[in-house]
Amino acid sequence: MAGGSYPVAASRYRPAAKVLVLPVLLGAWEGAVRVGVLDPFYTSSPVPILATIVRWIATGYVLEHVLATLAVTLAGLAGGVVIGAVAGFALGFLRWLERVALPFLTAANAMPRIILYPLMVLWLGFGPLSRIVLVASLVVFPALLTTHSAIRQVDVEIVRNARVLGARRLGLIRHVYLPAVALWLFSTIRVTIGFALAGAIVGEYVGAVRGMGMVIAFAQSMFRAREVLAGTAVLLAVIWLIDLGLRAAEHAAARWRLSEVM
Amino acid sequence: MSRAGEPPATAVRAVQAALVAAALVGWEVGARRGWLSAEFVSRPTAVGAVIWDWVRSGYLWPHLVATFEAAVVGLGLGLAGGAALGFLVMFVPAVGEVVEPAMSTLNAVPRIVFYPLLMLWLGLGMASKVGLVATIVAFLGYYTAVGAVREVDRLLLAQVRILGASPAAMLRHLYLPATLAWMITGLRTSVGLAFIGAILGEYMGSMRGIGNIIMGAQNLFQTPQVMAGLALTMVLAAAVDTLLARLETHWSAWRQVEQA
Amino acid sequence: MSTSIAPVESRAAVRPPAVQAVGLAKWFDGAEGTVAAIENLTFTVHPGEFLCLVGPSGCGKSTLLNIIAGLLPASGGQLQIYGESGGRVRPDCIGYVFQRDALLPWKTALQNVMLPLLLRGVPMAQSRAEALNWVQKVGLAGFEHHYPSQLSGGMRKRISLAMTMVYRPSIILMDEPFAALDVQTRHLMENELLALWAEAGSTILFVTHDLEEAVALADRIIVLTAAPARIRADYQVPLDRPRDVAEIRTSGAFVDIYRRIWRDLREEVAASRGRR
Amino acid sequence: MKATRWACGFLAILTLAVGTALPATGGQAVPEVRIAVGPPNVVGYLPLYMAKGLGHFAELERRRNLKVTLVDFRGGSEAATALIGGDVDFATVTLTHVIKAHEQGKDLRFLLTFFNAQAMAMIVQADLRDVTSPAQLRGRRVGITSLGSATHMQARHILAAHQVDPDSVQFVPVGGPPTALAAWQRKAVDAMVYLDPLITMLVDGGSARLIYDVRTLEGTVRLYGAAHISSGLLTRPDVITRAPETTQRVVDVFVCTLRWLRSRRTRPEEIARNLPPGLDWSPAVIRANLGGLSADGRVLPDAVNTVITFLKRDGLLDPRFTVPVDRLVEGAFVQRAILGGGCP
Repeated sequence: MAGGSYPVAASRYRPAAKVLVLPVLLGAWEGAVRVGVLDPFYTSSPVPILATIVRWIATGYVLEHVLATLAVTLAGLAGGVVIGAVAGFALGFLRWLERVALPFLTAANAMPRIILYPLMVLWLGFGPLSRIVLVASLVVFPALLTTHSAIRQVDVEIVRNARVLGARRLGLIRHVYLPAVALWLFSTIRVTIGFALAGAIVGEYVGAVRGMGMVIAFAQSMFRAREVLAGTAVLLAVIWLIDLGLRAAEHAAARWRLSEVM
Repeated sequence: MSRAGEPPATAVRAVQAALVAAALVGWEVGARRGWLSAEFVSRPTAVGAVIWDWVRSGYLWPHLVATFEAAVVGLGLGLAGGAALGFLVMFVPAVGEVVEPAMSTLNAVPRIVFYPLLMLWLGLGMASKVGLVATIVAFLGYYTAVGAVREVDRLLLAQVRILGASPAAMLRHLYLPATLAWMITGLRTSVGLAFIGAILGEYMGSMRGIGNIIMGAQNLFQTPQVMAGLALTMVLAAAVDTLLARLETHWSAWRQVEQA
Repeated sequence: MSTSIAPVESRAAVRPPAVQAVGLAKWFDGAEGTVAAIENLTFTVHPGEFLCLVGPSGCGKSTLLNIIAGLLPASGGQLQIYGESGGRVRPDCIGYVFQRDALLPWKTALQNVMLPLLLRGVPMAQSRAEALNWVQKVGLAGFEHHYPSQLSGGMRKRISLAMTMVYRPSIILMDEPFAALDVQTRHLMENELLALWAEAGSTILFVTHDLEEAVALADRIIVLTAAPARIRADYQVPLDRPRDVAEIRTSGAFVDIYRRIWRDLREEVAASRGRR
Repeated sequence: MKATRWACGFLAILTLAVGTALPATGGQAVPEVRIAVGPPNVVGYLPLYMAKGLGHFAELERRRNLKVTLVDFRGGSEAATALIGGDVDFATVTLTHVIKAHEQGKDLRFLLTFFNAQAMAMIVQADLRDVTSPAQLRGRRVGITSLGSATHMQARHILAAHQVDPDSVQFVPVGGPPTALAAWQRKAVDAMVYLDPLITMLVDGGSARLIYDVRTLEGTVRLYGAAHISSGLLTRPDVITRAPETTQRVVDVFVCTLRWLRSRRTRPEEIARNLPPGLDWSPAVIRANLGGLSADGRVLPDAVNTVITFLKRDGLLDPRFTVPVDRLVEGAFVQRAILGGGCP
């Protein structure tokens, strides 16, 4: 009790309010369109959007495209995160590599990779592979920078103690750095999944036979706002599920950290 | 795992300069020899000629300013707006319970899909590009503010309450400086994002801007112009990043950076 | 057990007691069920008094201080500050010096000391002048513009002290403030505290596990039992003022008082260690 | 250290520029006419860029105090969306966009057409010796810009006209010109229906053979039995009612340009020379598309019906949807321009 804990106002949990918000928002949206405040040509409205989604599910049309986009997103995400983590480790350990490479990485991260997509198509063709590489190219930098800063922030004392206890490099990596980085990787994945999905969608915008990007691009060319938003809503639902899974996995993997915060 | 001393700055710069030179020469030779397909990557000499011509003729300035403006203003507004929402979520539990769970899902939504809507509401000029950039970087501002409030030292909180700080004073003297300190590190990673947002916004619909130049050049297979546009974006982003690096050392002088 | 009529009562006649606790209690419901920290604590602190609270570590001394400061709600019993009921933060009259120094890391030493004045709407120029005065008073002239990370532990503690004294709270709570300092710096700070206390005439509640420090500083010492904290004993310390904390330790009266109080404290320390 | 000082100097100048640029975009002294172009720099909008190259827009500003600003968009639907939303006053996209907008309840008017042809052509990989006409493309991979696009529909019409069931072919969306070139070089497609300058580039480059040309009037009529309409100038009805004389002046510029182009149809080099700076279409590209150009922008009613019937047949338009031609096309301004000699 020496330090003493200084309580902060505990947040009162009110399930009722939370459940109400979404229906209220959707109702307001529908009302605004009916009243004429919002132009359905652009925003459509919940009822036709829902009708479209139901129709898509009934005909199985959406499943094929969601799976295509998801496959590209997750494959690209995995590739990007692995490469990013390995490079991040290298950068974290080798002072020289870090000092030389860091400015180039930040500059490269500022380049819109979609402009180089034709080059990817030239080398990898129009299949999903070129879009996977596009997604990976978007994810690799955040993953690298996060892993790198995670290594730099591993508590100096922990490293010293481990070394005193005789941990050599491999031991250090396994017992000290990997657990610390694992936690950071989860948060990286949750942050970069947005970029990964955007990369897959934009890749499909440009030229794809399957994928939600193609569905949305086609809908936009037909001025069908309801289908554009229905496609986006489907993506939102998929993202929400993935995020839920990631959060659970993160919670499980970081038991030691959470208890300390509690 | 010997931690060699800090590599001397001059040596690092020399290696960097050598790498850049080697890359340019390699690119030039590769394109000439045909190893790299020149229709898609052009050649440094051609790209340099285009940039020089743009600078000399003054054609470049309005486009450069438009992209810089959209990126920097969008970055500022986005981070500030995101941080404000973060504070709101942390200080008003009712808002927090509703907004917090939605944030990570919203962050994964591809903004490009809503860009036509942004253009409708904010017009074709800089405003819609600023809006696009803001929506991309806002989440960094949000998570930084939430993290700053959640991770602030409970002891400092107690001290400031004892000294009689009102919530507003607490925000000004405790939470804002803490968020700013955290924000600086995140800021540098979001500079790249801001410029990509500006370029994509101009690529979708614009009157000027480097993205506008790239879109027009692509349809004419003018690859040197496309690569010139990309190179300028990277130079601009690197320049802003260098400025932020100097700001970071200045602003966080109080933070003692322990060497691992 | 008090051996003589301390001069303290005469000063108290005019104002209500600075701090009054009647049957104060505090328990925490942790994972393994409720843990009692404080049980049925009753005591009074008179304005201008230097009271030390001594007890084995982990007996709830800091919890008591947090309750008096209004940071922590009591679970039972009565608490009054100058006759008004406690339980809320009292920036108008209570200052608190923590064990870990709680300086805002992004503000310089001077800016930290100015903060309480700015929060009270004191104009900038006047705040700066007053804060500068206090920085010099705690012996840190020339370090005004240093950041906390650029100061030594002792210096940071001085700034914490200046930061608390600058707005002249009538009650100052101190939670083992000098525990982390080396002996020389500690004696220096203790003497400075006594000087500031004598000049300001404020009431000090000083928590420590070091009986020697308590006897050297206090007018009166309350010995707390092992957790849950109750009053074990209430001693007057009739050593005359002004004192030098290093010299006083050599006087016979000091050793006599110390031995008597130590008998009580020793049993409580043993009791708390046994149960740990 | 010198580099960082340079970087700060550079940024100081830029922030200065930001300060000065901001007010400039705000105050619009001269009344401005905004034309949405999507996608920019495509041969389908040759008359628009020709008008700019010949200085008609500059003249309009000088003589009529009317500043013309072009706003570029990634694609036709984005440009049309901007017109519908009111951010621009005119758009140079296609009649198909007008029809699709009407289907979604938005009223647009097609004022004049640039082409009576489709400004597209079908090519095949040079090394596919056995393919000399669209008829031999059964089961092959055919590149188009994107699913549901004009090139996609064109490909279906060409294949159908050559007794090839469009569904027996694998359509590969290749996107914009850069990705299309990449797809072609990588042989990701056997044939492709695309636009200039890529068609001329590949054919003249020897990597492609032309097997059906819809850029010429003859090729178009053979396919559709009548003229067809692709790109042109369109606007909103409220622009016509609110600013009829501005609309007339803009139409005048285009009719004058079309007539100028008509008079130079045998001299593509002269046309190429008058293109605005930076627009480097070769005389060959221009020559290939001159044939399909409209003489004076007049919209032929039966061409409108052709477009509608084919859209319905390709499943891009609800068969039950009907709209009177005069709600789609507003020909009066072209008529007045032709009578009035056209050039400002």
